Amino acid sequence: MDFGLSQDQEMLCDAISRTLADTCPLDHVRECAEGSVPFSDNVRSALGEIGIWGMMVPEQHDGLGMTMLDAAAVAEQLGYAVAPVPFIGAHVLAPLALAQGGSEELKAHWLPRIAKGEAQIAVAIAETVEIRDRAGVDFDGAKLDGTALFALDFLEADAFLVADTAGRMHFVAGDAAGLEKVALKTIDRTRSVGELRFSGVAGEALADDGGATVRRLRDAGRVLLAADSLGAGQAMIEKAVDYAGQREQFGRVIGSFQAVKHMCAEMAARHEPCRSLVWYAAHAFDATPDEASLVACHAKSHTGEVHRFVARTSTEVHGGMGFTDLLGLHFWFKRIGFDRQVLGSPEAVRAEAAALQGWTQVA
Amino acid sequence: MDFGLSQDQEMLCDAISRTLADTCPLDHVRECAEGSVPFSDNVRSALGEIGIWGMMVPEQHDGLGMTMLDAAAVAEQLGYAVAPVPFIGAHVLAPLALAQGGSEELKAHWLPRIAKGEAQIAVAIAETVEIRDRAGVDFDGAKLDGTALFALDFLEADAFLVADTAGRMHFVAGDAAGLEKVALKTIDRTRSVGELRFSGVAGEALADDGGATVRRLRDAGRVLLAADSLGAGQAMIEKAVDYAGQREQFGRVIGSFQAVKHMCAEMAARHEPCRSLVWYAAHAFDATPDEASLVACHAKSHTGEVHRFVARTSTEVHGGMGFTDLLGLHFWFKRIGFDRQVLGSPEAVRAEAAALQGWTQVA
Amino acid sequence: MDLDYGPQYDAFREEVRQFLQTHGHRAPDGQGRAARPSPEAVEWQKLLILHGYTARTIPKEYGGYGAEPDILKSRIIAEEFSRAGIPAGLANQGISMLVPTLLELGTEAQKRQWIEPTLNGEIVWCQGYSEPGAGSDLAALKTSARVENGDFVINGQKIWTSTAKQADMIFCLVRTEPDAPKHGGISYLIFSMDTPGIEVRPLKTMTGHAEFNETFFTDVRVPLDQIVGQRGQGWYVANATLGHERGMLGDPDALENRLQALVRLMQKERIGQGCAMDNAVLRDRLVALQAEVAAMKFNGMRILSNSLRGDAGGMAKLVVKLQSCELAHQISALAIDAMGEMGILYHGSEREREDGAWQWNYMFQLGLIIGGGTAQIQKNIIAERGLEMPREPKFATPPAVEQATAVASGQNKGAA
Amino acid sequence: MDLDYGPQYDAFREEVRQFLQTHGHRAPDGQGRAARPSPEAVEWQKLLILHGYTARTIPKEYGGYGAEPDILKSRIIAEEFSRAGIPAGLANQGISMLVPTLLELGTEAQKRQWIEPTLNGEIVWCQGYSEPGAGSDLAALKTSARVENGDFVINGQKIWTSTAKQADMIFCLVRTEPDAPKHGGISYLIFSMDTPGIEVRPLKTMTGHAEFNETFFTDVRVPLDQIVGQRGQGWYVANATLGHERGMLGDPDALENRLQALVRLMQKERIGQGCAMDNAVLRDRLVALQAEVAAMKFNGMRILSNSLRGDAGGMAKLVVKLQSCELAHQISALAIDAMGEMGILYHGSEREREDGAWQWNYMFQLGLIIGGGTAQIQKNIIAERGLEMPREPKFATPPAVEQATAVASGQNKGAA
Repeated sequence: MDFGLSQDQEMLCDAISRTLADTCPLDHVRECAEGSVPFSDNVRSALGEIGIWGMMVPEQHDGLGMTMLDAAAVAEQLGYAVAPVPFIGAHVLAPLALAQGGSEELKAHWLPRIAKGEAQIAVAIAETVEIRDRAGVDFDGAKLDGTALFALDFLEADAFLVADTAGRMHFVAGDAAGLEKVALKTIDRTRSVGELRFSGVAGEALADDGGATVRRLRDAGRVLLAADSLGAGQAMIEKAVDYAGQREQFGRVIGSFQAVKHMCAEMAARHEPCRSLVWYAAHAFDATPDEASLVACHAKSHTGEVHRFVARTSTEVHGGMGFTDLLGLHFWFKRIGFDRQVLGSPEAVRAEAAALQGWTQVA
Repeated sequence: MDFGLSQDQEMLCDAISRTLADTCPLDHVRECAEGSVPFSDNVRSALGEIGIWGMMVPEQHDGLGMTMLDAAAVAEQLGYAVAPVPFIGAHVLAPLALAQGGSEELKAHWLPRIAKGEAQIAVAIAETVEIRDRAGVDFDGAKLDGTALFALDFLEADAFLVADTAGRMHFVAGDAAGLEKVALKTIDRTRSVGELRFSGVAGEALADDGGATVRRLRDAGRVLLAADSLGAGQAMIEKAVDYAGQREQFGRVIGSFQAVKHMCAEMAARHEPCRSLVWYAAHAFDATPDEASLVACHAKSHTGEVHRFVARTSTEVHGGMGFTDLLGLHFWFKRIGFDRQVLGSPEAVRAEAAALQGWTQVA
Repeated sequence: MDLDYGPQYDAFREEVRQFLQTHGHRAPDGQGRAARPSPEAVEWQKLLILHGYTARTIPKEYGGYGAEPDILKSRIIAEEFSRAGIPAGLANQGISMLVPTLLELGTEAQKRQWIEPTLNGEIVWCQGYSEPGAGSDLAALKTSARVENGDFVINGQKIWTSTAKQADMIFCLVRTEPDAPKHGGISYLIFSMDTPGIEVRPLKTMTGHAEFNETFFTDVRVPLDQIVGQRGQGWYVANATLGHERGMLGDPDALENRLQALVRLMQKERIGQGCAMDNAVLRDRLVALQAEVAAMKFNGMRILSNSLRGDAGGMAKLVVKLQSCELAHQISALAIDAMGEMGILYHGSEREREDGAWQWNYMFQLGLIIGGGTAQIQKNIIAERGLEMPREPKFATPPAVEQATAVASGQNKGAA
Repeated sequence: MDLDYGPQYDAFREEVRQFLQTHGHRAPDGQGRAARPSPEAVEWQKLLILHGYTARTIPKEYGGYGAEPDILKSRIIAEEFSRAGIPAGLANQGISMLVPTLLELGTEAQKRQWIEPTLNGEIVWCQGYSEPGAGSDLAALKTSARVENGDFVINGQKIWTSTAKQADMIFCLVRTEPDAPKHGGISYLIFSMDTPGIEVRPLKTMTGHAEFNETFFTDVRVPLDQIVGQRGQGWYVANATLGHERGMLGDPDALENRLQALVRLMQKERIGQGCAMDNAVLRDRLVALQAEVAAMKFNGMRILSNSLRGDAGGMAKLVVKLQSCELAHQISALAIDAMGEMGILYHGSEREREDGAWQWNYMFQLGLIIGGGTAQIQKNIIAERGLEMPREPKFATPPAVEQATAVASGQNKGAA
């Protein structure tokens, strides 16, 4: 019985944490966020030395074949540092999808490259959660037509994995004929999403498994967005406590005012159980698939709510300074905002959780 | 332009407030609440001298023909004092229903008696909000069959006004053959509700106006429950502030702790705008009938939410003492609980408000 | 992450299940927390001690089972009893608070005299800590014990003495050194509730029931040796055992059980042609609470794992009281809303659901939010101990007032 | 309850409507709050003054219209301009804060020199109150002004100087008596932004835009007579006009307008085959916010009525800032949720809704919750002034620290 991270996982976290502390200070985040492509080559290569780009690639394809809990631990560190690197789409969902349903050729070609950090595949499954703006990609057995929104890790992607309206995944080369790529800009400039427009595009369909792969990708994406939010929320709480311990008003550090203390206490009280929820959800993904979707929903929606509160409250504790760009606190605020909305805002995810339990007549 | 209570209305409030302060101290409330019938003869007769029992009875039937804002001002005072007297059902909804749809005989017989405080008619319209336990009363053109729940001002009622499933009101004598009366006990022992079971009961149908009367009754009932809650909430805030100003812990009055001050401030901040909302809703009932139903919904649901928070927070400020029976704070807590649920809990009322605005396909 | 307990524990779990299958029928029906145990409950208690399913780590010479502490085994026992719906032995204040105190700080004679009959349910205790004027600020207690002719002579009043009516004995904090600093003038006495001068009055709460009492002392004479620890050390005696894992973490599944009850209610409670569960807004609130309950459940597993490693619970543990009490209250609040007008039925009314349990819970859980350290005290603790935020500065006036925000949590029923 | 304004006011309203019909086309397009008024805006402003639709109660000799105060007429003007969607004259800090201050405490020469061109939009002012170290605790400001050869010589830094880039002049709080008690050492100076030694740097906020500036002073020399009020009295000068109904209650319909925009968004925003409004959970949140907006609207009418009677606003007024800012923020939050993934689009993205206004609002409104007295300061004020609860006791250390929780609200952008 050992609930939580193993010693190996804690060592991995420490390594990432140290690497990010060295290579990804706020100034660097700001620089990347203000550029045209947010991804940091420095951070990518430093993290590559730890091997995280191949953590979800099976060992036979030169990866580390690690678990979702490992990935969640990494996502938390990336959120903590608002690290401007591709991860959830390119290094978790993409290898998961390929490993689960890709042809041997696809796997052999792409998985080792993903593991080395030499290839980036963006993943677009937003329409399997909710159809917005009448988006959706139809597959007629040969070609893809339609629109897919919010491909994750979009800019600089070499290829795409996209869900069709029937819930099957397709591999599409980045330079496929008939494919139009439009970057979407969000509040969170440390990550990249984009829109794919298909006009009779030839892709390669992954195995038709009745939507099983898409469901796994959705679960994984939600767990990792929750983990990212967990890290970002942790950072915001620590920053609030630190600031409150230094900032003086009325001749006292503001952290000695009961109102400020209670704001921090409430953040911590709501945040701390999220950690266990996210860990469990990640573990369930690997160990108890039957409950994985439900607990992924819980992790996603609950961290979404808690960290919206944390993001706002931490900003309030920072007062006017928190509202400025100067401290850069808003990078975390926006990262949390991104995590909350992507792959379903809390209401949408809770509705799905209810349907999973048979609580809704109309799912 | 004068938003708020007129001088006359303020004088009426003062008179009621003084009368209740004299005749309805906490000990008396407790005594009534612990009896088999909560209604206080003393308080009834003292308030009768001010004339409030006939305030909503038209002048030609010996009443005062006052407005809903007058009634709301009275309801607020009754809530403030947790006064154990019949009011919303017997002295507002009943005369409204009779005046609007009753035969001349009914009006001539009952309205003057209501005005004198000599007759009490309970009113049952709960099923026009939501059907619970498959209740509902069917009218076959001659007889009534079925069940009506939550008749307001039930105990000691001489007669009943009940809505059928088609939205028409019926007058039923208290001793009608086939009528079974079952008292319901609620958390709030300062008021009385009950269940009516009809087996082929002969009543007297009020005018068939396509549900207009029922809708007016529902609006009026909601405004007055909101007003009652407003008064009870006001009392709970004042009690919290008073207690916090006296109770010492750690060598200070607890009201000097910022956490306690902020609890009180938050109660006041959320409570105070409710007053204007309730006043406006009452005024709209008389002056702008087109918007009356919507704003009655807002008053009911919003006070329901705000005062659940106030009831809980005031109790917390009182600490252990608030949890005991000793201070009697719970009489207000429970009065607020009653006001929140009766004629629709906030979710149900908000759904109705959405439907009124055409925001729901399924109303 | 390894959620298996391992084979030796699986065997132990099997043993517990066997026991429950074989003997479960002998368990008494649900016994009120405040009641004196019935003869059946006492028999059941003795059987549980014999098998090591309660009083497990208390030495044999004091009437316990004498096993080495093993958190997982304790957890398995709690899980299996909870799953079977069978009461897991007595859980009164004598067993949870007095016995650990005596084990740690009692004299050998005290241990031999009091522990075994307490464990067996033959002696029922009540706790005399809080006073009307000493709630959150427990150390401000005023009940006095002056020394006169070889006795303490006690005068004053305690409150929240939940089992005082049934109790044989009381463990009680009294002020023996009126001139000492606030925390230094308190002693921890134990004495019979039959001692002349004690009056117990039921204390009715907002629920309408008298779940507690007030206890009054008028010249109550207690021999000087009925003290645990030294004179003036009572504050520390009372606090010494608070850090313990008292009988583990309580019922680990209480929140989950309440949530499941709410799910059943919402599926059963009819609105029009459908049920409360069909209402998307109520359902959304339910799922949000379900996620929170899940988070608290896994948080409990994390605390358990930390304990196994010998780690203190840290922040994960500091937040449990605040979050669990609030969550339980919110579960009841949703139940009331799901019932609509039916939600206010109480006092054994016609059509009342589940004997009014949801309203009772809604109110009693508010009491729990207040009791045992109010939510405000909990937040102070989380901020100061968990986040290491600064204490409030000391005040200029009155000069002698001590700042004692770090009130021992878990005891003082009275609150801010 | 009488919501009619009465016949004489109906006539006035008709007059305003006529004016707007006749002249409305001459109004400039929406002008940014921080911008220097365009020539069209200046012309429009002069026309409004001429008709008494702005600067209405300011004496004619100082460039105003010179009417007696009439709250209802002011309200009617605001209502009709808002309904017509036509800007109701300039509303910059010079007009809303400096002009009332000069009228109350300026010398005759100062009034004649500054008020008229300020009203006409010919002189743009900025406000120099808050500093990085003086937010909630504004009186802790450190920008110094020592006297040297007949000048004040100013050194220090101000923050949240929103129009500093465009401003001709600044009204500024500086510390002239460093040895006086905190509140007693401050003076209120006015000087040109062209004075050598002033540097203005744009201050970018979390929204990604620079809605504010920082302003730095290095040996800025200001003649001694450019002071309003006496030396050392600046704190009271700045606070003297805060109680005024500055330009009435702001736009009375701002919350209602935001809510209506949200309604339109939810009706328009598609989810699958339907729209966001079809989602019962989102709709429930919308109706709850609608009820709150209604409450705040009627609360505003109550405050207006109280003013007409000469009553101070009391609690109804004290709660406005806290509740309105929170409500505006919640409206934006719901809009973002209703948009789902679309809700995070920003920075002029493809598919962005309404130019990212909802996200901008969500963040900027958080700034408003913090600015002008944080929510915590607002709650202190409600508790202490509104509920007459006790102030916090004074602290023992450091001995010289002043307790000044009653910070003037409405000014200090920087916060706890």
